[in-house]
Amino acid sequence: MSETFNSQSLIGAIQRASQALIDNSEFLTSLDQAMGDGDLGITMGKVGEALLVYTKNAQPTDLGKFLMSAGMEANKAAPSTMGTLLATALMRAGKEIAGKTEFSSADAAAMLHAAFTGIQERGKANLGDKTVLDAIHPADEALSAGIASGLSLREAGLKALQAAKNGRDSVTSLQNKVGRASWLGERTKGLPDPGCNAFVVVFEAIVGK
Amino acid sequence: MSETFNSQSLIGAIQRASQALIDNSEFLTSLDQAMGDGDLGITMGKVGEALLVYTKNAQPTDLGKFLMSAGMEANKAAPSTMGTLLATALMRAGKEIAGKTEFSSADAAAMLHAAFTGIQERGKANLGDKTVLDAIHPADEALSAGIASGLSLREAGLKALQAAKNGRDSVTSLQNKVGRASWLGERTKGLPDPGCNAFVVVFEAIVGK
Amino acid sequence: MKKILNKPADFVPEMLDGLCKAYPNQLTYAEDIHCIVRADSPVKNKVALATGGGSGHLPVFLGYVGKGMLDGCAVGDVFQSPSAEQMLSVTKRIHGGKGVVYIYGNYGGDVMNFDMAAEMADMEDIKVKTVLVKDDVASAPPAEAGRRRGVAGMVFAFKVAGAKADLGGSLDEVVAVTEKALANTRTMGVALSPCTVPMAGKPTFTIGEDEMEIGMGIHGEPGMKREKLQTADQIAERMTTAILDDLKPSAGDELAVMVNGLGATPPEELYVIYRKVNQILTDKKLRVHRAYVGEFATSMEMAGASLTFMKLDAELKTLVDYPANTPFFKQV
Amino acid sequence: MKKILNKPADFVPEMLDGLCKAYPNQLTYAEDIHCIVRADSPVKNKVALATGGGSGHLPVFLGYVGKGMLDGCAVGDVFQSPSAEQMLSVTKRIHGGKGVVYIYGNYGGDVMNFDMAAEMADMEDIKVKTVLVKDDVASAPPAEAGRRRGVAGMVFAFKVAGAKADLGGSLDEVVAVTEKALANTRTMGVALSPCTVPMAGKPTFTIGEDEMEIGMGIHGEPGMKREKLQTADQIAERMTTAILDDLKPSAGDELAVMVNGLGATPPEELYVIYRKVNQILTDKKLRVHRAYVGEFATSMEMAGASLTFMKLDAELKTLVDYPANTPFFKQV
Ligand SMILES: Nc1ncnc2c1ncn2[C@@H]1O[C@H](COP(=O)(O)OP(=O)(O)O)[C@@H](O)[C@H]1O
Ligand SMILES: Nc1ncnc2c1ncn2[C@@H]1O[C@H](COP(=O)(O)OP(=O)(O)O)[C@@H](O)[C@H]1O
Ligand SMILES: [Mg+2]
Ligand SMILES: [Mg+2]
Ligand SMILES: [Mg+2]
Ligand SMILES: [Mg+2]
Repeated sequence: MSETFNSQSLIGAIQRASQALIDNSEFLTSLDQAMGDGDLGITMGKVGEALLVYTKNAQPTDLGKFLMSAGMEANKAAPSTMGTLLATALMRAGKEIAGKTEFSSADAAAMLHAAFTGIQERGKANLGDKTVLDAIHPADEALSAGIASGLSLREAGLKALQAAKNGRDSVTSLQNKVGRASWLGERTKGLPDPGCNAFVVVFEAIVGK
Repeated sequence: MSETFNSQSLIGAIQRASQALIDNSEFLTSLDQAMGDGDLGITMGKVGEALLVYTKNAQPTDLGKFLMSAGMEANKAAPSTMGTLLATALMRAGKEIAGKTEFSSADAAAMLHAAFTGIQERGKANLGDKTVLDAIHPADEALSAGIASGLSLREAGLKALQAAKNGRDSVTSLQNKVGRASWLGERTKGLPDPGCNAFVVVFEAIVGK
Repeated sequence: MKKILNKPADFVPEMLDGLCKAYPNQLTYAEDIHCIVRADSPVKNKVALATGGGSGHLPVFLGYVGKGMLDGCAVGDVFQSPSAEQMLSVTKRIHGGKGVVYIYGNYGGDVMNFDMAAEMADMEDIKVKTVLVKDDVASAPPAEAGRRRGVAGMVFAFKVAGAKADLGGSLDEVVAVTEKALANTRTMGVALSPCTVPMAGKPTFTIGEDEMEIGMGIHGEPGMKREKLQTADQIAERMTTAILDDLKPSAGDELAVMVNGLGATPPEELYVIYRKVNQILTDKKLRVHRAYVGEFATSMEMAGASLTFMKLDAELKTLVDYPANTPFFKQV
Repeated sequence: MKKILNKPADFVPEMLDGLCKAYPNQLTYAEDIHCIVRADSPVKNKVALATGGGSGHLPVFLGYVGKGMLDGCAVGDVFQSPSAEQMLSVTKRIHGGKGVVYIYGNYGGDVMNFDMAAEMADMEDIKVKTVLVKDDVASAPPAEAGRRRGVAGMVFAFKVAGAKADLGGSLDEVVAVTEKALANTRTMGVALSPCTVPMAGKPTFTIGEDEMEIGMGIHGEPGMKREKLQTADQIAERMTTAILDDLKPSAGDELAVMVNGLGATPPEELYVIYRKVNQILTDKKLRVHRAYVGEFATSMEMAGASLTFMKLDAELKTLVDYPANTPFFKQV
């Protein structure tokens, strides 16, 4: 028995994620202030606003194209590191459902995987470098495994969310190896990674608690 | 019976005046801060230091030349408005006793008058513009009158000092009409004029209390 | 820190509008997409040079668009990368048939967006090559020099690349000489006070009245260490030593030297620094071929300064000396 | 405000030393007497132009010594006049046989010292004429314009006089055209924060976090009034109106416009101001012949800006457009 999801599910997910980014703006900024340039809340908020505008009254037929354009909007709204990675993720996820009007749980898992791969290719970071990859990668694996083992998207999603949180927390003690935070060197040990937290915010909003 | 004064009297007067300028540095600065650029104490202090160096171990023969060079030193040390006026005063006073090895009370009166005239010519201010002229002019008149009426230089000097103080106080309620303070317009009414006070400091040190 | 502003959100577009109105014969401003290009773009048969980055660093980046330096610039929000779309737009506007070189600072957002733009340009058959500026010795040890951020040294890269392109160099030649210039360029800076991003409304960091941050980045990224404020000579010596230890020039070498003010520090103080730098170099038998002292890469009203050396060979000397004429950088 | 300093008393000589080491081919520094003159002084058969004034205003004063502008400058301590002896020394070093023009700001100490220097030069048979800069409309009402202080407008005077002298103008011609330029020049400024004179060690004045001073002078002389900080557009309008009310140009007139930063205010903010100034002028059918935006006359790290207009005729336009090449001012 395979679930399917329509454009309204997709739009709803984007809108929940967008709202969550806006609502967590101060939280994300405070994390980025501790080890970066303190803009993460502002940029993620801008992406959220842009996607709320973009999805308002949208009636997409080609969900793939719809997601790819969402990526372009996100990039325009906030071409920061996380903004650009998020844009890349949206575009790559869109490619997975190009031409489709609805998508399956397997599609959803493929989309998250494509998002992960896209972020890895665009940012050229390695796992353990303490970037958003360290949250999205375990989520990707958990979601694929869950769907493969027959779980519903919601059940698998909740497992993936837990994996994302674990991934996020597992790198806190490490030193940031790439990006702006890397210039802080040792001082980043013990500080939560802002990008990992941004991913958890987005993913939790999509999956629900 | 006419008094005469030798080079040691002249050097002593310069040194007392110099020390007084140094000692009153903060006081003069505070007055200049209220209506000017707050440098008067610094510049007058520099003039004082320079003249102490200049007069140390000096054994002048031509007192006129000695005073003129003192003026050049003062100008080099602090070419501010008051510094330059003081330099001009020293040079003009020097001219009055050019070639002399000692000087009389009448010479002293002529020197103060020449200083007044020099300051007026150099600064082109009018009486009542609320400048140093309004302290030095009554002092000049009182000194000349006192000497003419047979007073000793000390007695006439004390009268002239009182006249300088009265002159200084009489312009406090007025508005500064020239120089930096004039840009403040109405706001200068009621504030004591820094230049008048500088003259009183110098003159009191020369005459004694 | 107080600012002369209208609505913070309008800061960048208003700044761009004013700037292009001030130099209508030199610059063209594509309003919709926040791109600045030379008024005579595209210059035919010249390799075109593009840069881009966040606002708040004037003259970096767009101040170097003009004859003898850059052809175009994609302008981001304050301290924010411009988008790939903006960069692509600049690329298309300036391409004169001989390819385009992207020269910009090594910041994650900028790199990703320029990479995306290069991929898109490639699809439109425009040849794009990239040279990344990574001159800040304070941002990573020599072994990890690839991680270093790009600061004031990028101005030397713009100068050299611009001259080479103006002299008719090919795409590969321009890239090669710019890479050579950057391989010989190092920067180190100190910050004394923060700046305020208009949209954020509060200072980027706080620092004690008697402290300075050694090696701070131009967006307020923390540096190597925070210390008691030192004298001008000590600061100059500190920066000079850090750069020389990394650049390792030999006695007799000639340098281009830049003492750069971060914003609030007056030129007078920069010359006091230059005096000591010059003394140290003279002692070490290093010769200053050309000195640049002033504001070249700023962080709005941040107080502080950076020092950049570029070791020169005959070719780089010619290119450094070549004339340039942009609204912010003129050399006769 | 923190400063990058060694001993405060050495600030000016160290600054001068560094500056002249940075531009050895352009400037010569007479160390004993704190004079800066063109390296090729005296320029034979050219009217020589001298200025002078306190330090702390770079590029004013000495930054404008160079081809197409000034021949020499007497340098005072921070915010202090140089001495008559220094001015005389500059006069003698730059005199090329056609006389010397003194162009400087209307400040008591400077006027008296330059007057003394002129008297001494006269005794040495050097013809000296003086043009005083009194462009600050905020410092006195029109009826007492003779009392006004000289601020950023002096840069236009240097530009015009320098071009005329370079073109071979006689002493009287240079004086006449400089006076014409200044009769058509007005400036108005606002300050947002004070600066600190190194020897004093504390700010020149205090001002609230939400206040600005309208019409403040470049040494921190109080202005016309202290007010709540306004928006960039309001400030621009304020300054523009004050100048236009005084200058009274007619529709169709052409202007040279300068938006000058006082030190800490970033160029970005100056362009936001220029944008509005340009709008107002366009609305009033006044045309901007040339715009200068940047730091031209500063008060060390003071935050704020000034606006200067010079109304142009055909002759002034030619002279404004004439090339110049000094360490701080280059026009191609
Ligand atoms: N190369 C990279 N690949 C993947 N993620 C990255 C990379 N560089 C940085 N990040 C993530 O981006 C986060 C910071 O995002 P953001 O504030 O947008 O960066 P910036 O302000 O430097 O552009 C970091 O916490 C990290 O998780
Ligand atoms: N033209 C003038 N003639 C005579 N005295 C003057 C003149 N202008 C100013 N002064 C006097 O100078 C005093 C200020 O001296 P100073 O602080 O040296 O001036 P500044 O700092 O403006 O050079 C004033 O209080 C006034 O008495
Ligand atoms: Mg960030
Ligand atoms: Mg950022
Ligand atoms: Mg004063
Ligand atoms: Mg003064």
